[in-house]
Amino acid sequence: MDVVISGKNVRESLIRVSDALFENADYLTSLDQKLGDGDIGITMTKIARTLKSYVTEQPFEDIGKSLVELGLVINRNAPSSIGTLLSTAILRAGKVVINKKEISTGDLAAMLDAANNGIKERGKSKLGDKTIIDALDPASKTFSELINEGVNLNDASMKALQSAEDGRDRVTGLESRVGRASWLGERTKGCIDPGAEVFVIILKSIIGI
Amino acid sequence: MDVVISGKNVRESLIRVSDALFENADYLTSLDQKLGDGDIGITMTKIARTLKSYVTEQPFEDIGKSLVELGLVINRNAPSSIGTLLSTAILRAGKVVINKKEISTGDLAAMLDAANNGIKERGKSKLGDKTIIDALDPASKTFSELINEGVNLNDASMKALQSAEDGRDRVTGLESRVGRASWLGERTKGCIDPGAEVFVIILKSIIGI
Amino acid sequence: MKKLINQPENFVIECLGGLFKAHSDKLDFTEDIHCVVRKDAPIGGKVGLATGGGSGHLPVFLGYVGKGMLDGCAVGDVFASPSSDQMLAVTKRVNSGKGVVYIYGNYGGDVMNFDMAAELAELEDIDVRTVLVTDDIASAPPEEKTRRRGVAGMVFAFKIAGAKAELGGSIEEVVGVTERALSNIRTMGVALSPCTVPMVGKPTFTINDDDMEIGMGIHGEPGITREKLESSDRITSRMMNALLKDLGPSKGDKLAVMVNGLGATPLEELYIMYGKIFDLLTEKDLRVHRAYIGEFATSMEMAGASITLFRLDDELTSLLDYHAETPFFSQY
Amino acid sequence: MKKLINQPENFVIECLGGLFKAHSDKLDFTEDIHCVVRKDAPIGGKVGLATGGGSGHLPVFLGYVGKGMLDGCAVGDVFASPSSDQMLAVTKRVNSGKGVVYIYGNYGGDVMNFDMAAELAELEDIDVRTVLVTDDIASAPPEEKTRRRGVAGMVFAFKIAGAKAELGGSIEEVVGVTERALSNIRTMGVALSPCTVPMVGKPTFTINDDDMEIGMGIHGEPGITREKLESSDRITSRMMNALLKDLGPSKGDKLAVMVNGLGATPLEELYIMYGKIFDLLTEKDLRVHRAYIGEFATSMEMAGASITLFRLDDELTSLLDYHAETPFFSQY
Ligand SMILES: Nc1ncnc2c1ncn2[C@@H]1O[C@H](COP(=O)(O)OP(=O)(O)O)[C@@H](O)[C@H]1O
Ligand SMILES: Nc1ncnc2c1ncn2[C@@H]1O[C@H](COP(=O)(O)OP(=O)(O)O)[C@@H](O)[C@H]1O
Ligand SMILES: [Mg+2]
Ligand SMILES: [Mg+2]
Ligand SMILES: [Mg+2]
Ligand SMILES: [Mg+2]
Repeated sequence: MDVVISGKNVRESLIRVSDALFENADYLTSLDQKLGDGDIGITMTKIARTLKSYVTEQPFEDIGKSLVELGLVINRNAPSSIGTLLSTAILRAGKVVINKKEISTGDLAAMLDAANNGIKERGKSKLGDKTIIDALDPASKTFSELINEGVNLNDASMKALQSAEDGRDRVTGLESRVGRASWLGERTKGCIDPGAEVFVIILKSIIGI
Repeated sequence: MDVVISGKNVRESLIRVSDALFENADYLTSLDQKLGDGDIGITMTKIARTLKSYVTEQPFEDIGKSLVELGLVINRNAPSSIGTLLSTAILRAGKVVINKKEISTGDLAAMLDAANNGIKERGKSKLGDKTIIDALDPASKTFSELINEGVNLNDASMKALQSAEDGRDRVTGLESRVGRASWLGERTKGCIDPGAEVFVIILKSIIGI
Repeated sequence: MKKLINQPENFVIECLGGLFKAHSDKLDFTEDIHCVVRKDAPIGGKVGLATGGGSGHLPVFLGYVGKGMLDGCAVGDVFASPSSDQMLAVTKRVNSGKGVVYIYGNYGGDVMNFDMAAELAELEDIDVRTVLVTDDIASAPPEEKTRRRGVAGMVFAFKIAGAKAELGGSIEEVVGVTERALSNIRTMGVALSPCTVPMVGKPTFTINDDDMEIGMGIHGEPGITREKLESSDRITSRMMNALLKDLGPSKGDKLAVMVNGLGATPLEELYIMYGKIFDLLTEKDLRVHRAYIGEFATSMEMAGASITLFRLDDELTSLLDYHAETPFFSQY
Repeated sequence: MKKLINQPENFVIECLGGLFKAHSDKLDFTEDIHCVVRKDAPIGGKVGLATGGGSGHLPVFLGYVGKGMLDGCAVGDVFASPSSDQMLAVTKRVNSGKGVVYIYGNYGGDVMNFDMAAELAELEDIDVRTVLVTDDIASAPPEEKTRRRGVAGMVFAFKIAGAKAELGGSIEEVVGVTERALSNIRTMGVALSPCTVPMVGKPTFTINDDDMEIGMGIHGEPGITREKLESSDRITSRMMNALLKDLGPSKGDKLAVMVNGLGATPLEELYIMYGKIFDLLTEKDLRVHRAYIGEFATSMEMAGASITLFRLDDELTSLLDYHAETPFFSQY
């Protein structure tokens, strides 16, 4: 029997995301200070605040429409690199389920895939550039495959998280090739990419662990 | 028998003044830091350097003419408040003995008086304003009186120095009423006026003690 | 670093508030206060020129909105990109039907947002073209020029594009001449002290009391080397060597020079640098057509300076000489 | 404070060297490099205007030599007066026969030297008049106005005198209108950090990390009170209260406002101050005719700002609006 995810479920998971971003703001900033300009904590706080107020006001009747709107509001409030990429991801994920009051695990897989493609298009970066993509792309692939194979939501999610963490760790030793961090060259080797870490944190809090 | 002062004597005393100003530059700066902008040491170093190079080059054949020229050169090289006043003083003192190859003690008294009046005119300040005047004016008066009374140069000079020191000390407890220090008001009470101290140092080194 | 501010969150809107109180005769905003435009925008028959970027760099970016320069600017938080819909609002307001050219510095957040704005504008039938400023030679080697950051050289790009548009150039012509200008523009900076983003409250980087960072970017991005502070002449010579090597001018070439203070460095020191630059150029038989010495692209209270060289041809010369008038920059 | 300099002793001459390399089309010097004059001086039939003072305040003083402003400036060492014969050389070069007006800040060294220069000039039959700038209300109470220091307000005095002379005013008229302008000009400053005179090598004063000094002069002269740093709005209100009390404008009066950065304070912060100033004036039914926001009279890398209010009548308004063009200041 297929799991069905309601607007209420989506709202609850977004509130968990908001809490997690608030909590991890300083930690993420410390990563961005090594690799970039140290503002990622400010961005995450802005996103967390936006999530909380938007989710509180919105019924998520039409899940897709609400997500598209949420994406736009996030861009307005947090237009840094990672903020813009996350807003693009949410907007693209929303478009996949426009008009839906409930979504299936198949929808979820399609949403993750759309988010992944959206970020790739917007950021023009690829696997191995040491960005959020290196966590998001493998997670999306794992999730889609497993859901396709009929694995249940919980197991598929946990495996996807594992892929995200592996992806994040795989690039830690590499040089950043995109964005501010790329100007640091050699000195980025061994530093965790803050954007990849953001995706892991978001995925964890969506799953609810 | 009257003492006669040669151009050579004048040169020697100016070299002593130069040495004393170099030596006291930091001390004087520390006084000006309390009362003004702390640049009096820079000014004294500039004057000392000017004195040394001018006196080395000039024969002081015509004592008056040399002093007038020296005054002008000092103004060019050290045009701060105290620098300008000292240059005026030297220039005015020089005018009194223009064309003279030797000067008498009476000339010396007239020179000191001219210097005193020159500084008063140029600076438009009066006794009690807590400036160089408060040391120079009483010293000049004492010296003139004693020389007039036939007291010898050495004794008259020592008494004049005593008057200069007393004058400097008399105003230390007062408020500065002129120049930068005047903007400090109350806070100047108890601080030695750097300009008055400069005159004491100069007089001492002219005398040769 | 101590600041004369109120709540850090209000830094940008209060700054913009003051701006509109001071310059309401020349500037206007559209939709929200972060969308700064010429009061007379759109100018009929003229290609629109828009820029955007983070706050904290005045006069960059909004300071170049005005006659003979830009038509509009989307303003972000300190050192942060404005949003795509702010840039879109600016785009719509400055479009007179002849299209809009975006000219801005090559930073990830800005590129993504302005690309989004351009896509959205195109849905509304506005022809948008983008010219990225990548003049900071310290940020990538010549082979990877497109990765370079945009710094003070963007002011020359604004000037050239602004004059060409004002003279009636088509969108292709404006883009073409601005790209040609940029291919002749090189910048390098040196930083002596950091600045503090009001909302962060601590310096963007730390640097020893006797150190300098040669090649540092205007948000405190890493430079080429950090070492003991040297004399102005020595620093200037090193930067000039790097710039001339990258630009490769020929004897007799005509240049414009910008000596730009990053914030705390006094004008006196910029003139000392310029004296040395002039001598070095003269030695190499290069002529200075115009010198711009002052604060054109800052990092709040950072101490340091950048040097920009701009090799001119005849058209670029006459466009550079064309008059301009903004509340922050005028030339007649 | 770290500086981009060479030998401290050469700070001023190297700065002037750079200046003449950059602006040889507009500026010239006479006798020695410290005597800066308009290239076209003397201007036949025009009253000559000269100023002078220490270095370290750019654009003050020499930055205001140019069309519609001053004819010449004698430049001293950092924070020190130029000599009388430097001022005399400037005086001779700018005199066209209609006499020369000295306009400068009320500092002892300058007064003595320029008085000397004036006496010497008179021996050569040049009619010299002096107008002292005493706009800093923090330096003495209203009863002792003549003891006050001259700070940023002098830029308005230069502007008014410059326009009046350019329009053919006689020496009496120039002096008269400049004095009337100055009787309507008041300035007050706040400092957050000190500056360092290159030859001294240590800061001119010390101030705690969380303190400010309200009323401090532009060489670090003592202000009215030193206390904990407050918000920009609060500081601005306090300074405005003091200025308005001293100036005593009536409802409906028209003012020019200058918000002047002392060196390290970013333009953004000056605009935040201006926003508050505008609101406070509007509340009191006072109108702003023109706002000048930027760096006009600095103290090298000092952090802080000053506010100048200038009450205008009809003649002063039209003189203020008159065009001016110097390498550091232009208005059309
Ligand atoms: N073009 C891009 N494509 C994908 N991810 C990117 C891109 N640029 C930046 N990122 C991600 O964003 C993170 C930095 O975000 P942020 O601090 O907002 O950047 P900035 O401050 O430079 O605007 C990086 O760690 C990286 O994961
Ligand atoms: N108008 C004046 N008349 C007499 N002496 C003065 C006058 N102004 C200043 N002085 C003397 O000069 C000293 C300060 O000299 P200086 O440091 O050169 O001043 P500033 O740096 O303000 O130009 C004071 O201590 C005082 O004795
Ligand atoms: Mg960042
Ligand atoms: Mg002094
Ligand atoms: Mg950023
Ligand atoms: Mg002084």
